[in-house]
Amino acid sequence: MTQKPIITAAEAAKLVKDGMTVHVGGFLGCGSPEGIIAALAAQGTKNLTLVCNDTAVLDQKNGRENGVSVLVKNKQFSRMIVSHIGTNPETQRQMNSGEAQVDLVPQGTLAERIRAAGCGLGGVLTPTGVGTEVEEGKRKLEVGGRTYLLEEALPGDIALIKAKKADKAGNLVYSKTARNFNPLMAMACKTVVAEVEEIVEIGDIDPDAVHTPSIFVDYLVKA
Amino acid sequence: MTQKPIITAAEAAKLVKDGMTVHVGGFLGCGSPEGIIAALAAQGTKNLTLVCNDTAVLDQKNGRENGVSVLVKNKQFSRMIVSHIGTNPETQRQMNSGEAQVDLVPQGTLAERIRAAGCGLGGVLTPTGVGTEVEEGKRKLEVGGRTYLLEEALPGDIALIKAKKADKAGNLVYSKTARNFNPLMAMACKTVVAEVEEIVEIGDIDPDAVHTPSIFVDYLVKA
Amino acid sequence: MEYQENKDIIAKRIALMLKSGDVVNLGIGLPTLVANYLPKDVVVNLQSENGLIGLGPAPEKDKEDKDLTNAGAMPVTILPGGAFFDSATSFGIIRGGHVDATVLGVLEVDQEGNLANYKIPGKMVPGMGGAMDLVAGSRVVIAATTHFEKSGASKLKRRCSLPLTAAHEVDYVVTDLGLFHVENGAFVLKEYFAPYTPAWIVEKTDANVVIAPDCRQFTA
Amino acid sequence: MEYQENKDIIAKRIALMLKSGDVVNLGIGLPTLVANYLPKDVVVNLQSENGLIGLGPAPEKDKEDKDLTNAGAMPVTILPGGAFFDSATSFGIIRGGHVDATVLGVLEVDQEGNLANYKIPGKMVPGMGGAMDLVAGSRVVIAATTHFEKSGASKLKRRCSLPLTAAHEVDYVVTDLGLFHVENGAFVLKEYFAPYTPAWIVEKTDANVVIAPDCRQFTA
Repeated sequence: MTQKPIITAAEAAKLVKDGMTVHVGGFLGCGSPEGIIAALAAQGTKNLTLVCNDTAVLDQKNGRENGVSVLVKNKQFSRMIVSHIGTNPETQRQMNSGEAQVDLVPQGTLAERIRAAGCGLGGVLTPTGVGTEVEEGKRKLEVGGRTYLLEEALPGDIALIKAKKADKAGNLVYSKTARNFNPLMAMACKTVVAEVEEIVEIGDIDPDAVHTPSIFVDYLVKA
Repeated sequence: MTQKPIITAAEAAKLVKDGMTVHVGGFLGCGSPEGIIAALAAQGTKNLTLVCNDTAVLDQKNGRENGVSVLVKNKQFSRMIVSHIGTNPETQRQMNSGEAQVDLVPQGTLAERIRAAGCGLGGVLTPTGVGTEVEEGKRKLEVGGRTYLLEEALPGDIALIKAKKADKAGNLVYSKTARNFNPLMAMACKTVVAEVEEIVEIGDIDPDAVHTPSIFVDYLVKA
Repeated sequence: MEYQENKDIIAKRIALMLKSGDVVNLGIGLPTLVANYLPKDVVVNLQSENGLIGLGPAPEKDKEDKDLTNAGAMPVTILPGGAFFDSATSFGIIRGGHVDATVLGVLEVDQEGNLANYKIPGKMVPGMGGAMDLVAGSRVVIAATTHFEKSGASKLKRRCSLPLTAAHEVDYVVTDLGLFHVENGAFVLKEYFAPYTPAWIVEKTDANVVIAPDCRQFTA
Repeated sequence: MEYQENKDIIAKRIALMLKSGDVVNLGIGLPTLVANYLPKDVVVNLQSENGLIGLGPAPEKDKEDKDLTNAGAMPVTILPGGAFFDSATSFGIIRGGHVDATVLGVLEVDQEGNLANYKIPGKMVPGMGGAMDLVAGSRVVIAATTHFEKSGASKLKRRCSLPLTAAHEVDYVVTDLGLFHVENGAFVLKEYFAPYTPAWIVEKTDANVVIAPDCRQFTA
């Protein structure tokens, strides 16, 4: 297998251009690529569309901040497609003031829409959201007598993900609940940058234990 | 975690009743639950609907037979939903003579239909088959200017699958390309029986290395 | 009779609804308390939608693992025999009917089984997170809630006024007054908790409450 | 000029179309030969749709692993850095555009880029296996085929008469006469293989063949 370039967090941030759709791994900050996020904050790129489970934790009282919350604070997102913003009051403020568009998507629907993009599916039929505000503007289809919403694929320009370990070919292994959306986003974006805690030699990861095959990963960043 | 019953292949076969839809793992016999299949052949249950990648290998000249081919030979299937029958001339004969109904499904579509059943999705939109005979009778939808076929979920009554290793709770680890459809079928059926080469204690499998979580598995059979 | 909020009895009663081997998702807050009241011989498989089955107790102080949290971002542990998975598989488990019971809090629940718990327009919009999938996908949905709001209004409604989390999906409502089964447009009172009486519960609830023929008192 | 079937030149020419790092799926039969002609400095990632990336050469005799086969059920090996996955992920890779090139055999291919290779009604119905997904999903689809049937008819057609594997998906056709790019309803001849000449190829092919302005001879 060919080797993947190992770049710095700052170099990774440079791959993110104004106006791009950026998928960022992590669940309330657990499993987020903190190094690349910090570099992207320093770089200041604006007008991004975020795809992420949530807008992470911004708790200024207790000094607790993680994940993409710094990018929200910097107003680097003009749009956020997420399932939860309850732990980041700044997202809520920007939504209410109209400074940013926030699209709230059920978490399982978000996961499937990202996966669909990665797997070349136009979308999936989910029962989630039927009879709620979520169904507004969506096609409804009956299958086997049950009603489903058509939820469309959600691809991205670049995925910023976090793994525990990579080999130099780019095979990834995640740790515990830090896995979450990371493997899905790795399939769904044109460019994929993985921040990893450890880089091992090709052949050091059991092919049965690989979570994300190397072919999805374009660049590695050492955390 | 609670333990799962360890039963014999013959006891597993008894769970399969006349007229059931049976998902059987394996790709041309690689990763098929041979012990349970042999018991089901001995039991002789008829009128089954098979969901499987293929009808395995039946090469009487070279004495090569594996996977579900013995069940085809026994005429235990009245219907087979598979992607490939080219290595089993008996399937082709039964199809041509009208003894059995054979539905040929593109392999990736079959995988997604099984996964959809396991994941509570009504179906998926795939570009595969557009403009071919496969589109006949199916709904076509446009997403983002591209045409997709709606392919519906394909659930089963019982899954007969094969894994390398299980712990007593039912967590499964597959080996190499013997993985194939097995993890998908484990999610898609009301009852799941896994034939495994090795049964280890609870706690002996790294939770990050589990391929099929225990909650999907109802019974274990020692191969 | 005077109402006294009592979250413990809600958690205690729900704990008795779960069976060994059940896959269970407990929402944040009150539902989490259910785990404390499981009978010793009942071993349930707790699922956390951020990607694990086999959720264990909180770790000891300084034993926290940054890579091991629950859906509320709190440090947790995993029991032997547990497993981790990605978010698509996690919600495949949920949406696919592999979760036997989900227990979650409510803002409002109505006699049609509609549930509202994710949004108060113009006021609180945290997002639905995994709640919509959990309510739509779980085999049994148990709403766990104190019976009354601070204002004194009952949270059990004729019709939810807030945006719904899911329509017609709630099976049981357990409050600090009793256990209700939702059927045919009514909250059917199956059990009442002392000191409250069925008649008092019917009177104080602004919804269609029907006393089950076999309604009985439950004592924790 | 007399036609002489030559599968090697097809495989040799296709091998030069692949770049280091490409993810490539080679169909059973003639396409498999392509791997034998890759330049030493070109490292491609071979995918096998039954669930692996990093396909290696056949194992030595008696080193076969029953759990490690290719999509044709033949024993194979995996290279260091390879990975295994289930069938949904495997076809996610294929359908999702993560396969840079797929090389597969044909029964018929037409000037509209339609491909037929899975069924001869009433005669041979092996099933499409993974072919429909591979042709619909891969970035570049390369049809590898001898130019003529045994009957002498060209396999390159104006319009396929057999059931299609996929519509309008073929990008290149490489035969033992030359390399064609499919564009605007024509087989555009980009390269011809000696001893055949462009004029002869046009004459012998029962389809719209256009000689590219920069058409050149390819010598293996």
